[in-house]
Amino acid sequence: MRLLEYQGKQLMANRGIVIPSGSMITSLQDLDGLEYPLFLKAQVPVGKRGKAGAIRTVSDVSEAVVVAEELFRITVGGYPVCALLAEEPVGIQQELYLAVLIDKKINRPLVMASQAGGMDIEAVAKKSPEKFFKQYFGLHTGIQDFQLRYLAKSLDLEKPAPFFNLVKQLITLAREVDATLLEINPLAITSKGLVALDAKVILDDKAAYRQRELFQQIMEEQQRIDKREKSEAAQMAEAANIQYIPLDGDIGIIADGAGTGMLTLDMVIDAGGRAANFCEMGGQANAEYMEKAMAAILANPQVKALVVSLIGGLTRMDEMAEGIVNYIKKTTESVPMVVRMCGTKADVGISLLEKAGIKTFADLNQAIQEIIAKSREVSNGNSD
Amino acid sequence: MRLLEYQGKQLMANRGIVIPSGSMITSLQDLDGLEYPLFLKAQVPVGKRGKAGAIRTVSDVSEAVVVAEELFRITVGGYPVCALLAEEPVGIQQELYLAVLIDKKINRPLVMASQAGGMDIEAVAKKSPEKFFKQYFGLHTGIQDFQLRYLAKSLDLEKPAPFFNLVKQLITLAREVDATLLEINPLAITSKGLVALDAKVILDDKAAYRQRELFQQIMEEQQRIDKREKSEAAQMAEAANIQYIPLDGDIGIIADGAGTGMLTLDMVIDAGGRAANFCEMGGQANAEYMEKAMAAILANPQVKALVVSLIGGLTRMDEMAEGIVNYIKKTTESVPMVVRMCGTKADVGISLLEKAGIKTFADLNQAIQEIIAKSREVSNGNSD
Amino acid sequence: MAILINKKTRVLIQGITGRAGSFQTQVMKAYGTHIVCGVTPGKGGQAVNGIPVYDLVTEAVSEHKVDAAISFVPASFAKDAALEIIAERIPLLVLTTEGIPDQDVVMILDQAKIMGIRVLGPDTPGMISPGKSKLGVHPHTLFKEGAVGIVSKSGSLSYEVGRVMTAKGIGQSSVVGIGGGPIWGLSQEAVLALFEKDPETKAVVLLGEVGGTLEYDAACFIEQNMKKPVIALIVGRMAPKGAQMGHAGAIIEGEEETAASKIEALRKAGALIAKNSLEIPNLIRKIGV
Amino acid sequence: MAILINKKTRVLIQGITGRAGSFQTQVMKAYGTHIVCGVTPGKGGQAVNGIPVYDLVTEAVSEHKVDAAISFVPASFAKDAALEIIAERIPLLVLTTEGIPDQDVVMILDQAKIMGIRVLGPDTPGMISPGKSKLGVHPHTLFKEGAVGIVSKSGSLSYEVGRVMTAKGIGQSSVVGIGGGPIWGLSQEAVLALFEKDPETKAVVLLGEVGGTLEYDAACFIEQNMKKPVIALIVGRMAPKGAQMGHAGAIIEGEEETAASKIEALRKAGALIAKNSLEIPNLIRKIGV
Repeated sequence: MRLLEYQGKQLMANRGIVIPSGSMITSLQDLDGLEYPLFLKAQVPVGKRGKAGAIRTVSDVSEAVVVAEELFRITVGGYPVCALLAEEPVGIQQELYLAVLIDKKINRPLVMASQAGGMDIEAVAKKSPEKFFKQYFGLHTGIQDFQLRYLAKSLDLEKPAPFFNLVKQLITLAREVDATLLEINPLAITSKGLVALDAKVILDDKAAYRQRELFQQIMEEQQRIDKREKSEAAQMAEAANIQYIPLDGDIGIIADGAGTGMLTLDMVIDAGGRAANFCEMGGQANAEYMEKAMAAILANPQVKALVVSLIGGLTRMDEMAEGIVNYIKKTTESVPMVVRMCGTKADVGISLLEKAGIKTFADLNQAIQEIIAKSREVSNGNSD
Repeated sequence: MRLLEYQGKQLMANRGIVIPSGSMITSLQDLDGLEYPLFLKAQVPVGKRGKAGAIRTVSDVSEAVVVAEELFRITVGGYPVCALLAEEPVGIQQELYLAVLIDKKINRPLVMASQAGGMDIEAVAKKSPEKFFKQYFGLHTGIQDFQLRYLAKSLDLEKPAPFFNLVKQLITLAREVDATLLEINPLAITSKGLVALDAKVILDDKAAYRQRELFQQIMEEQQRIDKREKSEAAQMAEAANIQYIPLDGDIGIIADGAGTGMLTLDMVIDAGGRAANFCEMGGQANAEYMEKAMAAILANPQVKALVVSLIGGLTRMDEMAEGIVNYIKKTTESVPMVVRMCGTKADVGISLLEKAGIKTFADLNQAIQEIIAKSREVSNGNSD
Repeated sequence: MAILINKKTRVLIQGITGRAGSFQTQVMKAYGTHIVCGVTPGKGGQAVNGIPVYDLVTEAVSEHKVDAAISFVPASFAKDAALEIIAERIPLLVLTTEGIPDQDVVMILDQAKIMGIRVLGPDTPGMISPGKSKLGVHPHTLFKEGAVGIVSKSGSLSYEVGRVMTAKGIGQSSVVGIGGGPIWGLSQEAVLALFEKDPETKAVVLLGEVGGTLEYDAACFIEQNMKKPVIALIVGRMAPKGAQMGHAGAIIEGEEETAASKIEALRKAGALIAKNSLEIPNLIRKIGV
Repeated sequence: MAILINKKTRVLIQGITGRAGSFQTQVMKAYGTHIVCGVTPGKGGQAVNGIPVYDLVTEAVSEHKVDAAISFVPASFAKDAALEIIAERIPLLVLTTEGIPDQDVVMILDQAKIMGIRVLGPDTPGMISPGKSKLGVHPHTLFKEGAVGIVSKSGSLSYEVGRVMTAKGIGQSSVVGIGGGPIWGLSQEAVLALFEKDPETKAVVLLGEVGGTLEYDAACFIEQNMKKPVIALIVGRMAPKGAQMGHAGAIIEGEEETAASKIEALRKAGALIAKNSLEIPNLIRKIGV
């Protein structure tokens, strides 16, 4: 889960990291009574806001109103801007980059720091990787002083002590909140010390079970601000905790594994079909989960045909068939549908489906060919 | 540094470990207004107080006065009893043993637990080591749940959760205060949970530099209570942070290394001499330190002769000689003295000493023979 | 001999009394896997399918010789369970659990490395050596004994590929799932190395997907070390950027994480590229295995 | 060849600009030790006795090949300094520092074990191979080249024994101090094993003391593995119980920690027992080395 800038900053400020003083603007009234000049920064969970014109300086309240009105009208990376962070300017001597993350290639956490703060950091990292100084550390042991000394020397810091402290704070924070990324870019050196001018924080979704309060608070805040229109299908999938990615075609896809799900998507499109979504249930899905996936995918009015791509290892085909049959029993509307089914308890599942009049295939390609043909029939039928 | 029972308990209680409610008794007046019955426990830094009659039950204030008067008169393990801990009795269902320490054989911290709580634990450990259950852990990683499950099962605990919590608290405490031993024996299972009925805590003297406040507080408390008579020599050695162990003979010993110090002691006694002390300065001693060691050892009126056993690696003989000469210049009284000197910068040191009229040897045995002869001369002289 | 396991491998099942654990125990046992014991805290003394259950791994290994363990323990207890296996130095751990937090996976793999333990997973179907042994959840009816090794990030994709191969009469030596990521124990590369050394394996199918950069290490390894032919299928060619395609690691965050870019690297490294599962049997036939 | 070090061993000095570090650097260099660089944070760019000084170990090893390091860093910074050496995988670290807290020593040795680094110490004089090289603070004039190895807990005791041997014309192959304890890196046992394998060593002198139980492992090793004769001297026979005799580890806390008990165990293991340093040359002569 990616946090909004102000949420990430709040998390850091709670642990003693210095951030600029600021306030949230959700309506134009909030702009009164502030001290100007200040920055207005759109709170959307996407990068490169500066380039997108979503971070602006205003010198007085009248300018602020004009700019805020403008920002509230735009969309950044698909997100309508519904909240701004108004922040005091800070006297910057130098801008650094600092991040704590996990290097997935070697399964180790690391600190990354650079003097190239404030820049388009991905571009710098690609073009000049030597400008990034890295120190790996143990999750338990934390970072050692000699590593901090290395970073301070690499960054040519005049006052290393506050930097040492900040790095340790970030490492502790990452550990405590299960963050997979804590990035401060830029990190400003000011006359008053180090100040986090921006904060990119990603929390590990898999840790939600042990970070319940934090996750809930952050999600509630985001939902309050997020004014994106969500389809009924997306809402149902979200409620049922089902992986759902809407696409713009007419063939619905449900799979019981990520790999075959992607294969099914590739093959549908290769065969000339247009996929309406990607949906994958994970290895431990049961009948109820399957039924909810059916309901969510078919709530999308674009879906004219459905391919269910199942190949059971941990997932049991008898349970999947039960879920499909349960859904069909409860619903009156229907679209053409094929099920590819094989693997664990497939014999039981297939006979359940056949009893319910649902055609099954063992071969994925055949299932896809069939559903594309059916979707064309429906389209042709509609256009008749 | 070994803590007194009440100090160890306080340290544990500060971290949420339950101890019986109690109060300190340093005079008979303190016994008024308490709820009886209760235990009176002599606060001395030695084990087996129960066997020594230094832990007593009293049923009312008049009995308490009698018992306390008696305790204040006795000495336990060389320590006059100057303070008692008055503690409420606790309803004990079972007594366990629990300790966190470092296994020096394999350089790893461990938790040790047993159902044989409350007993003479060294005797049990020797006779029935299988009654002790051990789990090693990493200082950083701490103990894992499966290890706690192992201990709880081994101890046949009905309610493992409070035990898990207690072990984790002890491990954290050991780490935070640089304890080399945290022992609770007995640890009582009561209707209200686990209660530490005793506490043996040893802090790592080598960590004093980073536990300054804690060490200072504990030492001040102990000094206030400790009414042992200390010799001037012991006080001077303590003030100068010099290793000093008083013995009952008449030949003073100063060495610049633990190994040759012990060798010197062994050889003095083997040769029929009687050592007045053991004193070792460590590898990084300088002239000032040497001078203070001389002053401390010679403050002991028993000392009739002095052997200084020096063989320099890190210690520089020029500096040692300087210290000896400085001491001699400042003092008027003197006893016969020999110096064995060789090793780093010994040539400079020997010439300094010879200029000051002090006899030096390269051979330790010769030095010892000489000083024993001199000590006998003095004794004979005295007895003349 | 198959890689990593064989008929004699003595197996401990962690989480043996749970829903997935007990069912898969039954299936593996029926397939011939030599399961000697199981562990579920609090269930010691019970039996599952005739397999004795212990409270603690240390108790289990004091009664049984164990060569490998497979864990069906839920995510919230998975770290502790894995560390328990590692502490007893059981040389191979298959971690089927999905959804273990990254920090916990890092700690598990760190400790495993220190103790010299191989970890397959997490979020892996495990492995099957058709006709020999199975340490995982693969639907074994889709596989048959043969000379082609399969290594896959995705479980379901390896079943699908096994199925089309078996349907065309092409058997498998071993089928290994490394897990859904984003952090892995045994890498594709490590499994490729095992196949390269395995005398029963004549060719290897590498199944990858969008997201992460693991396949580049595999490509590098293929180019430098593999003499046996490799057929590669990378799924997610049609995945939109920035969307997470099921697996935690299957999300395109940069150009190099796309399927197209990985396919190109593997092609350059000498692998034959399959567009989908159907093409794989044909490619295998073409190279004469 | 001497054990652990030889003339070609390239040495890094940690804490080279300090009082002890700079003096001992000069002494070791004069003795012929191949010192290539030194490290003191904040003193990078300076030189001590012509040896270049760096701020960080990583900088030093990027400029110089280093085979061994010796640390003169004060106790409060010793852990960080040691971990810095270990992180750079310098294969041998001599830790002369006295007074490092036990927890820090445990962490250092734990990490060293993980990384496969040998640590001698802490609180060790290091080692000398007379006439060849010196990685320590031994007063080298007391030693001479020869065929008897010495392993000692105490630095000063090993100097004394070297002195009496040299005075009698008996030289030493290598003299190794394992440190004052109570926690050690290389054990007596490990050093005995190195001497047993060393072709230049014909006999070994083991110098122990009261406190701890380390000598029992040594006795066990001597009995089971040593073919070369061992002469043992355990000091502290006259030490009172419960008193700490200088070294943190030199405190008799139980019957088995007394000198008498250790002497008995070593005698049973086949070691010749010396009552004091003077007897050692005679015992060596007696066994004909």
